[in-house]
Amino acid sequence: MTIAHDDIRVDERSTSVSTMSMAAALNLALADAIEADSEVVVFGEDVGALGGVFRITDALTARFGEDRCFDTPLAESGIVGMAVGMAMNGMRPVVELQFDAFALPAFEQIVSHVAKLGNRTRGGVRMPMVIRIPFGGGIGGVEHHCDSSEAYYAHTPGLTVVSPSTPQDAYSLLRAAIASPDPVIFLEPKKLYWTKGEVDTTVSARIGAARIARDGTDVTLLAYGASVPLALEAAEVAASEGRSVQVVDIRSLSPFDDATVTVAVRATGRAVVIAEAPGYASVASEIQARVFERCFEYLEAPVRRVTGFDIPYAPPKLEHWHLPDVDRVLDAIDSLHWEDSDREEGAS
Amino acid sequence: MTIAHDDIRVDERSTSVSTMSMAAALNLALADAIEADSEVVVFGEDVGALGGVFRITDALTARFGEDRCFDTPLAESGIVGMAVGMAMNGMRPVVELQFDAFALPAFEQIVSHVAKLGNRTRGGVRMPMVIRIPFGGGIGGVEHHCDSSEAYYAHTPGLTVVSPSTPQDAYSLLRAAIASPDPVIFLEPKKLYWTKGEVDTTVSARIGAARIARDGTDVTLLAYGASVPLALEAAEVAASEGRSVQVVDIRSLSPFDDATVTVAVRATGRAVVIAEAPGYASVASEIQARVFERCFEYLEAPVRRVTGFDIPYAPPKLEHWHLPDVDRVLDAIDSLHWEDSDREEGAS
Amino acid sequence: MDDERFRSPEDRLLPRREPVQLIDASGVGTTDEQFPRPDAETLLTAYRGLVEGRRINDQASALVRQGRLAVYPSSHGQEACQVGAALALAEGDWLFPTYRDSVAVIARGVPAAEALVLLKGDWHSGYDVRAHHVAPQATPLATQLLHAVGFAYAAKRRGEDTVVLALCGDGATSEGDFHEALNFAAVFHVPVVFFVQNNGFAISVPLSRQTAAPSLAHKAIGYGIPGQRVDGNDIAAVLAVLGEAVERARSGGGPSLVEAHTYRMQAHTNADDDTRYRERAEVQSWIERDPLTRLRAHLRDTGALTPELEEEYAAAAEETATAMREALNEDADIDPEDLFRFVTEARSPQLEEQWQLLRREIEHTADATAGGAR
Amino acid sequence: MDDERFRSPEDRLLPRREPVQLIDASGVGTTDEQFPRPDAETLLTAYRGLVEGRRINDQASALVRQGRLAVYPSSHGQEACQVGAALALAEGDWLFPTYRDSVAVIARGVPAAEALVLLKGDWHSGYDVRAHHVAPQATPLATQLLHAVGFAYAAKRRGEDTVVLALCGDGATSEGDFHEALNFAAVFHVPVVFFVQNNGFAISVPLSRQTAAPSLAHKAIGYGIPGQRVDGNDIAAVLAVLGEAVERARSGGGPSLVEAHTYRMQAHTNADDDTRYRERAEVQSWIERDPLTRLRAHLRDTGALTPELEEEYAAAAEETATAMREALNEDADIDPEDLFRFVTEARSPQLEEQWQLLRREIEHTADATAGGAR
Ligand SMILES: Cc1ncc(C[n+]2csc(CCOP(=O)(O)OP(=O)(O)O)c2C)c(N)n1
Ligand SMILES: Cc1ncc(C[n+]2csc(CCOP(=O)(O)OP(=O)(O)O)c2C)c(N)n1
Ligand SMILES: [Mg+2]
Ligand SMILES: [Mg+2]
Repeated sequence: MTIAHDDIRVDERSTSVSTMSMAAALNLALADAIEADSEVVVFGEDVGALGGVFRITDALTARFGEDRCFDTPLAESGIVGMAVGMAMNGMRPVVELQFDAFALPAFEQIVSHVAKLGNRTRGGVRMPMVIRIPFGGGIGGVEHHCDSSEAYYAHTPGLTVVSPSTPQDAYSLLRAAIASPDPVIFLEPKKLYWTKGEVDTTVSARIGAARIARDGTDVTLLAYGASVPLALEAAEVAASEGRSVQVVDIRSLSPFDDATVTVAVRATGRAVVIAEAPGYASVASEIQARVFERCFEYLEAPVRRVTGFDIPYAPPKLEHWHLPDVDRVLDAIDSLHWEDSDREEGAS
Repeated sequence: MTIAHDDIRVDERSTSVSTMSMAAALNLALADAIEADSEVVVFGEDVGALGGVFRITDALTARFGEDRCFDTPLAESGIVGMAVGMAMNGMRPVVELQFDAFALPAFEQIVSHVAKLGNRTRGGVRMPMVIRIPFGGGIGGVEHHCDSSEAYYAHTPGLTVVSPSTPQDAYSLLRAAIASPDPVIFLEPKKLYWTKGEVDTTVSARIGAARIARDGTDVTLLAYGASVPLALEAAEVAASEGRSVQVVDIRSLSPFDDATVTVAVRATGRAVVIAEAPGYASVASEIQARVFERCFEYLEAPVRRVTGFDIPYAPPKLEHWHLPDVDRVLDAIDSLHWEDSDREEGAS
Repeated sequence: MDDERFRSPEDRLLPRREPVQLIDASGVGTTDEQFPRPDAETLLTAYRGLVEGRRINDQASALVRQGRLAVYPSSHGQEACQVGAALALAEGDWLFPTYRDSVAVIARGVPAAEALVLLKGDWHSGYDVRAHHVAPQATPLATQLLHAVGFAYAAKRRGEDTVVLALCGDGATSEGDFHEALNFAAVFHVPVVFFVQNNGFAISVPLSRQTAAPSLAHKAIGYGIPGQRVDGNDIAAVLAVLGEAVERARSGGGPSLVEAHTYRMQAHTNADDDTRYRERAEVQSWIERDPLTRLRAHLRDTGALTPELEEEYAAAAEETATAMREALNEDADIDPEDLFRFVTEARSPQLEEQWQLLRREIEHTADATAGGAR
Repeated sequence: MDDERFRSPEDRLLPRREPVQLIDASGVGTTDEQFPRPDAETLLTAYRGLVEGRRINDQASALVRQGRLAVYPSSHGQEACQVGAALALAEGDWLFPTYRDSVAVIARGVPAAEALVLLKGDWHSGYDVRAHHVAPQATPLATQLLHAVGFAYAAKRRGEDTVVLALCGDGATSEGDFHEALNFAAVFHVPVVFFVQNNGFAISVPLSRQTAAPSLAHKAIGYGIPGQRVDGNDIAAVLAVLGEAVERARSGGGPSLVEAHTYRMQAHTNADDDTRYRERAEVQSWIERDPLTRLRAHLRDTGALTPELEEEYAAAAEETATAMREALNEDADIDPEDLFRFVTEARSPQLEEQWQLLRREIEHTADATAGGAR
């Protein structure tokens, strides 16, 4: 694999490991990036004095000044378009779009310029920028506050799309994203903002690499963002029922880590893809399709997916019906031709 | 299947059949729809006096007046947002967005409102509107003029997405789209605008139905838009090499005609999906994934896809390398485990 | 430099130097040759609305604390704009509100319990938009302004005399859709009144970060439509200015832009912490300009508002609040199949398949609950 | 009604009633206290640029007919704006042009052959943006205005005195991005000059369908920045007005908006048929206002332009045209691997896989061509 951003400054402080929420890890990553590179600036709606509606930019303005973290007028195309110009002129903008439905006004700028300017200029101009978007549901938010729009970005050539599922990855992937010469859509699973975990600031992440989140031999669950803890929970329940379930945290939605995923699924012969977004023409369907194609001879059963339904995101009182849950994942696992493998039945 | 719009006025004129280009068929469909329903209005950029940059709205203003076909200020979000309000107030707007990259400024309106208003109001307000978008390449257009953005729309719950590949379907599907109570993204393969064929204006189309474009028994090609004639051409060449190739014109990208496609692929046991758009997280990956899942026990080989590369659309001088072509489709067919079927090899 | 060189008939489009005010902060009426003060009866109706609006705001905020509403963006302090917007319209007219405008929606006749369905979390909108002539409350900022334009276009095309009043905040004026809406409205000369409640903040971002223009009303000039500033805490002025704008629209005079100067007295929503970005003293200073106390003083001074009437209004407001509480304390029975019912008019095979999956799960869960574990 | 009530210091933001003009259509110089006419030397340089610009436009149109360019949006008739934009900038300044602005790009120093790579179809942009301080020509309308703002922000932050001049057309002013760009520029007080070439049409749509405002320059008021109208066919006025705006920006005075009144003499592009939407008489009427003849008359009248100089300029323009022809008549050898080289800095495994697929196909085709059929 040729994508590597291992060049992140390694922090030598002895206190490099501590326990914190994903929100705090993201905040720390921003602060450390601002300190490390004078061209890194953070901006967007309410990221200044307020510290962002999720407090991811908490205290950055107070600590580093308006010059490093500031509020903009309320216009997402403006925010992203301005970032494009700044990146053209040597800066490394990190912008926050408040909720992922509110990234949509910036869609033209993202698709027509952020994703394409590097290619358009034959690399003459690169777009080292990060667009941070809190995504996903499960927080009881009203309409437009819980969408999962990763498919729009992952489908767009030129964009790198990543999503962390742990505080450690939140820190390390965000540092890697900011250090990347290419534009990164950084999707933050808002449901996990307050989940705590250890963060070692000296650990660097490589964009483009999936992570084996749990070992297992019978079936592989492929998930990202908020679906990773769900997959781990399902794996735990399945284990109690005697099944050994492997969990892969995709992390990098684009580029995709075919190597890791293919090896994993070939070993177990069964796979379920899990994601909150509507399944149709989605990242989940992509993963399903490529696993099918690359592991065809190794599959004991069709690859399944457990995704959000193909409906507008559910209102708070109904979202538990809409989102993938442990039972739905277990049902999908159960459907994977366990006793009488269909391949034996159907072949010859 | 429950989707049916068979209620289109059937034209009793004896001259209902004639030969015309797809562009003319679309123009005729618009004119007939304007005549049939006083609430149908056509608007967009340059659709009036000019008749559209592709002449699809040719002479509509002259014939029906400014009240039925008119130019707007140059703002795509404005065009779609205005159409939303008109639809709320009982009209049936048919808007043209000039090229599909120029539909992107309207993306928020399309995703947050066009697709969702019916659901938001529990059906109290419906969105009977059509958004016409010339899409796809192969015309030597410069950047931003040849994209295939269907994945963005097909992934969005609430949107109906269709694309014709013949003048007949152009006419019938556009009439059905305008008659639909739901919002339809109508993707016109610009490469086929000038391709001629017979059009019978009394033929009505049902949205949601695929079409068997060619019978065959060895392998099924699944295609839509400009990829359909390509698939037919490849089938012809393959036939000369002794392979019987079936071609399915998907037509309705969302909702998808699982019934027709599943029956077709189960019968041949082999399938290749063809589309111009970048393949990653695309409609092609969706089709590939669902065919895999639904036809798993019937497949003699992995389902393949032949799509555009995951790159920004190529400049004119290089687009022939980028677009799916007959050879690439034939290579994909060749790769489908013909001699020593893997199922026989790999099983037991 | 000769100032006259910069003047032309078109310059009449300029808004006034100061917001229109007809009753000052202490309740004293002022005179204005262009905008006569509404009569006592109208002002009493307005006052009644303000009392109810304030009660609704405070009741809703309480319901959030009690966990009965998911979130509430209060218009406490902006009630003159809310009630003014509703009262300025005739029955056949339409209102296009935002998430902040529940009081306007209710003042327009939508039952509070229905207006609050969105914020309660039962569904994305809870009232019959056609029955009340009120569009669903919009969340994506400024997007609804374009819907208002299209709606008005359709009405005008049919020869109806419907006027559409579209609401948005100061922050929303920065969005591209604001620009496109005002421009389309002007070019197509449709009967829309754009009413901006400039409450000083977009969540935490102050107006100074939103615009460098002398006022938001000045934006009208760029579209060739009239713009006006009004004291948004003076409902007399709001009614007069909106009234004129609505009349102009109704009589074929086209769209206009009205900017109300008001203040968001509470945090953006209950989820917000406004101590992070504004001084208490600033908030305090606006108490003096409260829309209720001002009108109350005026109506008591002029003798129109009797203690009996005050009691009556308070009782009516209390009734509304009680009805709200009762309605919101009930848990609505929401059918999960609704998730699939309204996505499109006809249900696709895919959605039917997905519903069947969910239905089986629900049945299974019910069985499991009845019979034991998974 | 008291007009003074509508006046305030902020009203100084109003543009003039008439576009600034320093040389009239017949070549006669007029005086203006605010904008002195550039000196003869500057005007000679400008004239030289106009002659070259016209030649480039006409040569490019011919190359389209000969199939050497895929498409050409000509700025024939708008050369005063094109050349004026380039001349108004200092070397360190930046230009953000559109598809229409090839002449401005070339006038800024980009070799014609490189400027035309986009329209030839070899790649999406053909020049070194950093070397020439010219952003890639933008196709999606108004989007580049925001890039200009961000670019200027970065320059200002570093304490550089760079000014950014961003071009767009009349049609583009209707886009949301136009609004957001001007507003961001004003709020962040960045050194950007927005230069709108109002050529009367957006493809087929006339200005009257684009705005109901008295002028496009009036839009500046809504952002609190200066707006000015200028006769876009009078390069003396263009240079004076842009010069002032650039100077203001450079000295920390913030952004401004300049609207040039000009006319698109040819169809939108060669692919367009303008007989469908405008009268020949209208087009004819603008010939009298041609930017070249006017300046030529003026410079000959004042004696600055000698027959020798005229010949020299014509020869220089001819040289440029010849170079263009030669460069464009050559077929560039384009490496298909370029499709994968620049998508991201490091090539993803997926793109590498896809390139290998294409590479094998190309080799196979080469073999087949060498050895026989498939
Ligand atoms: C397009 C979009 N971007 C961001 C948001 C998130 N958001 C909700 S309210 C708000 C502030 C709006 O301020 P303003 O327009 O002044 O209205 P107010 O809330 O003050 O009434 C923001 C940023 C949104 N709803 N829509
Ligand atoms: C966002 C977007 N929408 C539509 C188009 C298609 N288009 C290209 S040029 C043009 C007209 C532009 O008019 P104007 O801004 O006046 O510039 P001019 O061509 O007259 O120089 C249109 C509609 C586009 N390039 N970008
Ligand atoms: Mg506000
Ligand atoms: Mg123009």
